[in-house]
Amino acid sequence: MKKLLALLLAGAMTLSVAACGGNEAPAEDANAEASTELNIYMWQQYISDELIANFEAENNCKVNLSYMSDNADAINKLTAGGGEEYDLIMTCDAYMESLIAGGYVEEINLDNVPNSANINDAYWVSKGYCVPYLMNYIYVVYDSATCPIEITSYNDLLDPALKGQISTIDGARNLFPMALVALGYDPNSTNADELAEAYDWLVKFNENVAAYGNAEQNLTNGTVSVAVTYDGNASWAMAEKDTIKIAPFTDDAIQLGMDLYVIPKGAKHVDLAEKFLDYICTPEVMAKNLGEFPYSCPNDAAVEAASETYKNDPARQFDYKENVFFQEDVGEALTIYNDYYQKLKVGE
Amino acid sequence: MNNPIITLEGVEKRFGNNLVVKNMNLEIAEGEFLTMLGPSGCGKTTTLRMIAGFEEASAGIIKVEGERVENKEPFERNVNTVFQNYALFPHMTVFNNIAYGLTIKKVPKAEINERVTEMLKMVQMEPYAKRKPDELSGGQKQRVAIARALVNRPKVLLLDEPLGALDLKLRKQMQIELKRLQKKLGITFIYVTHDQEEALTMSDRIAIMHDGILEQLGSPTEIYEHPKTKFVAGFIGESNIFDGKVTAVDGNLLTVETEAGSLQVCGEGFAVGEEMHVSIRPEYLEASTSPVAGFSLDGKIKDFIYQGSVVKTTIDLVNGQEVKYSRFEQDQTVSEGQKVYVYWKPEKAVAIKKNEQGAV
Amino acid sequence: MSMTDQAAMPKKKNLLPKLAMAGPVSLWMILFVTIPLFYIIVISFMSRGVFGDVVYKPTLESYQTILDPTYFQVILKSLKAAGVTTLLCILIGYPFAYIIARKPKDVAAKMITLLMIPFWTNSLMRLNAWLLLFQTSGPVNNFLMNTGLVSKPISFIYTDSLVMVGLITNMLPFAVLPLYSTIEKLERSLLEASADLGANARTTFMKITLPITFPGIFSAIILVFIPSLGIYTVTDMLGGGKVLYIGNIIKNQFGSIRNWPLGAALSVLLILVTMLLIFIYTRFAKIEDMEVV
Amino acid sequence: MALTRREKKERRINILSNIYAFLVYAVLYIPVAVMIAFSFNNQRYNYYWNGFTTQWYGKLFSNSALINSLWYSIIIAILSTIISVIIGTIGALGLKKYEFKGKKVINNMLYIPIIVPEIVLAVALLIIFMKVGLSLGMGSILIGHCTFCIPYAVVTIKGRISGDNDTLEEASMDLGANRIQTFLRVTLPTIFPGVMSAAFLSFTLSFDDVVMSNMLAGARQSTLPVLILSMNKSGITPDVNALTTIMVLVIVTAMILNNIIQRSLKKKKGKI
Repeated sequence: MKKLLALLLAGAMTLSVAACGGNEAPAEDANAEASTELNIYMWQQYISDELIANFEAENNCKVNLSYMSDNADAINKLTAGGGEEYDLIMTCDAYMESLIAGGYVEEINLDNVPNSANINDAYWVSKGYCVPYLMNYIYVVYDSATCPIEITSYNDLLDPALKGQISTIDGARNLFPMALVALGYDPNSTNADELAEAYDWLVKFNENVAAYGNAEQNLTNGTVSVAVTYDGNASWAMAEKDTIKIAPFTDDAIQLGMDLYVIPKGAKHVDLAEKFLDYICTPEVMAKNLGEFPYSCPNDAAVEAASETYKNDPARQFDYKENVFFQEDVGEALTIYNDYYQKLKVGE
Repeated sequence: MNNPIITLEGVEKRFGNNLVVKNMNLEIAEGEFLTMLGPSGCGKTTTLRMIAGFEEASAGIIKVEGERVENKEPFERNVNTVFQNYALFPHMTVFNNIAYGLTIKKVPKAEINERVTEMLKMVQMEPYAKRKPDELSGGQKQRVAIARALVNRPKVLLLDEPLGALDLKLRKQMQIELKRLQKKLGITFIYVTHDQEEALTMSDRIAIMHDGILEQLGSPTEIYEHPKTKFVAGFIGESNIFDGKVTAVDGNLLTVETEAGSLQVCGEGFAVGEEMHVSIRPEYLEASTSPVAGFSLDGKIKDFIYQGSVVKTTIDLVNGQEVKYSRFEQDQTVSEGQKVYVYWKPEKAVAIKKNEQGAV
Repeated sequence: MSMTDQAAMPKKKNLLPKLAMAGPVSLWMILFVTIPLFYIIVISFMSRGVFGDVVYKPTLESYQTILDPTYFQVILKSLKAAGVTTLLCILIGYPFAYIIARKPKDVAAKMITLLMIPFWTNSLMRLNAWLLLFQTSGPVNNFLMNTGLVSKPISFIYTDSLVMVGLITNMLPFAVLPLYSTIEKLERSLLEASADLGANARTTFMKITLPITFPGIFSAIILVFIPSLGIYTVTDMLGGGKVLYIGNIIKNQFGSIRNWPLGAALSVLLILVTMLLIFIYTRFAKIEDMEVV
Repeated sequence: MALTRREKKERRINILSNIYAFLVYAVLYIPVAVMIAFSFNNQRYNYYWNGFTTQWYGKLFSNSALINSLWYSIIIAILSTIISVIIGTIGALGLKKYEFKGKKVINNMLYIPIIVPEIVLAVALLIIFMKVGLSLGMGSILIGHCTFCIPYAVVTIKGRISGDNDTLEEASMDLGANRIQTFLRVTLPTIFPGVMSAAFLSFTLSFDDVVMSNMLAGARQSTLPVLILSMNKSGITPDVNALTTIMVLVIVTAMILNNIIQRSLKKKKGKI
């Protein structure tokens, strides 16, 4: 029955696929000669159009960018044979271990990416399987003109005075660590009881949240006075409005997320992918990119080459930069995270 | 018939459990104007559609020019149809409508032009060649529909109540035009109508259908003067019909006992004691205020109906049956309520067998 | 040739055009509507794997989850929102459709076109425009502040009310179009006859206009209620990720949360609600009568 | 001229109803106006109004992701329109003309995509595609779009097939045209207005679709609405407003042109 169904569907598919011509299948002979096409899956608003255009011109190729809306999307792509469709996929440090174990990513020959030497080894997990791109602190910023209280810890975010005053990033693995740290637990806890407590914490937090996402806009136009967001977004907001400040956290650790590129298993344009990685690791190129996307960067040479504006960006001038934690693989506990996250979003 | 152009042998049509055409046998001669006449639902249109190929015969054989066509598609048959609602293609001009059949047959352009123009001339529609059907009157549409069929020079033209949608005056005019056209072209016309007057005016022969059965086939005079079934007698023209039983046979003179009284009629092949019908046209019916020789039925004048060319007089017979007789002028000798004796010349009445059906 | 041969031949002849014409659409509907919907029912009774995959082990877990009060609340909330949207769309749309239908034909055609133009622009951008309009330093708040009507900006955005505004403005034409086409068919002579028989305007409306245009009202209900029940874009755009309806929940099961059986079960529930509605609808009118365009 | 009481009342009702209609239109057009206005906003994101600029109209064309997604949407809309209209036209004729077993079932099945929330259908298709191992991409989006376009096409076209159609087809075959010639020369032209409105409807549905596309798109290339939806979290940039403004302009121009052409055609016809 299943076979018959597949056959029928396949028949109908050929009909519609044939109609859309060669658009669907990438060139099969890609490995033989230099690739002319590079397919990248990453976050939106995260790389300079100009950078891409220059790369296309230099290598006489076409770069197809497509965007994810959640870290889970990238993992879905990678575990579902992403090499069919993509040559580079952006993911984060937390998943590297299991991705390598599962054989979902290609080993990268760093000899072909000489500029990767510019990257600070301290930020380089799973070297040989990925190339770090940008990183970002997830911290709390506030508008000093309108924020009614002083915020020095996550628990301050539960203050009833902030009702409807917070714009926060979204996602189970971004929200729960905050709660866990606030409660004094491991931010990557897999303990069901701890997660239950974290859920209760987040329910209270949720009451103060005006919106998930859009932190930059909401902060800038005055919809909210507090935001949990990335340093890059904070930078833009600060540039618009100089009353926006970083919350002076005293003890609580903040999350440092690392966004990196991997080459999915079976990628078709590895040569071009490596060229691209090398290109973005070039200090001048990355420096220019940082001018447009002012996030923290693990590429020391690029930071050195970056503009004064970038170097003096108030969004990165805070003193608890060392007090950070990283997202780690939580294995099967992810289900617990997801269930509570779901409940959090459903409950009113 | 030597060389019938259309032959129907035992043709039947069934829709579900409904037999709408029953055991139809019919031969139509080349150049003939044959009308299929009958009330709505009698199967006449279905028969026509089977000849055209729009309906498949459930049983039987249909031949065109001696060749069997039951399994041929409509476009493979050399017959053309003029539809009841004209069925002109709304998106084409009059010219293109007429040229359609020729275009399909890939006739050379010049010839198409010539033949269509000729047709337009024939149906007097030349000035309207560039119009669309919705810019034409009913009569004009009709002409285009006829021209569109005739331009293909079919052996047989099938016409399905082509004049049904026209007003009376135009209909009469078109009847004459059609008849002339048919004579001139010598094409076989099979004409379907429920209008008996139209049938009598135009046809060489009339096939009268009723409940899927061919009741009688004959010339207009035969049909009118010698109806073979009670239905035909009642359907064509007006008739006074009596049901009765033969009580005496004297040569071809029958004496028939009916509820209205004893009467006489000429007819052959009847036996004493046989049940039968007697039909007499109003114009042959006579009424007298005084007793007459031979037979007569007692009646009473009910009323007079003035109908322009004729005046109809209604008479109540003793059993309550109404009979009519018509004259060009009102009969001044009688008045309403007066007792009269009704009679006729036996040879003017028609003797009809009971249960006579499918006479052909 | 025997009679049976003849009976058999025409049938064969007719099969090909029948198959060629009704075949593709039938096949498409079976392959891409019936089979997938059946499969979704199957999936809803299966278990969820750790990484969001479907494990083919029958369970009622997903349905038990739905019965959890929080989910139940979301479903009720979605039903309520869709219901209010439908009601308002019809209350606003009926007089509007009536006004259009009473205009001369060419004016009415222009008014309908005018109604449709916004809907040929991207719906998400129109939703986003509401956000721009009502946000804290947006034009509306600026106006209110500048004229001194309010001293502090009003928080319009990320609220249920703004979601409702988005829903209504996005759904209104789906109510107006079927209403217009039934009202337009309403013979003026019927209204005149009613007035002639001594009925006042209100009685005429209640006794003649409303009952005759009932099919249009029901089409409008179907065409507004069902999409509003399943839609998640409006809440996504205007709800700030805080206002969630059943559509969002289903979408999330197949996206970030990855619980396909639960998503399937919620879909089945949505189908059941829809079917119930259609059942009620068919009590009043034949489904074929539904005015779609 | 003095007005009677009744005329006065009618006039008052007329004015009130015009005001009402105007208000409804205003509510529908406000978002469009705001959307257009903010395409001239001099700001990286549309946080608030920050002065007039036309820079976004220039920058628009260097935003390859945006332009690509627009083309992708257009191609998908055209292809799904073609497929839906072909299948829909043939299907509508077949369902109207022929009697066969299961016709009622198919007729009812056609209403499912219309009455079932789109998300359910999208989910169902996603599951079945995954099951048979079809990779998501243009093919899957096309199937999804056609699945909801075909029923609308069938319903629209079926409504335009009048009782006359059968006779016209018979007339054509009677004049020697076979089934295919008849279809192309008679059937299709007579139902053409229906086919056109079905095409129009399919294009609109497909071009603006988010739910189905979002579920079935391979992430390799997204349609414009899906791109806009994904931008929502980070913020929609004014160049998207610029793009939609251009689209509005194109649509309105096309409508006006269409109107002018129709009117001149009518005039020409009237002269003959």
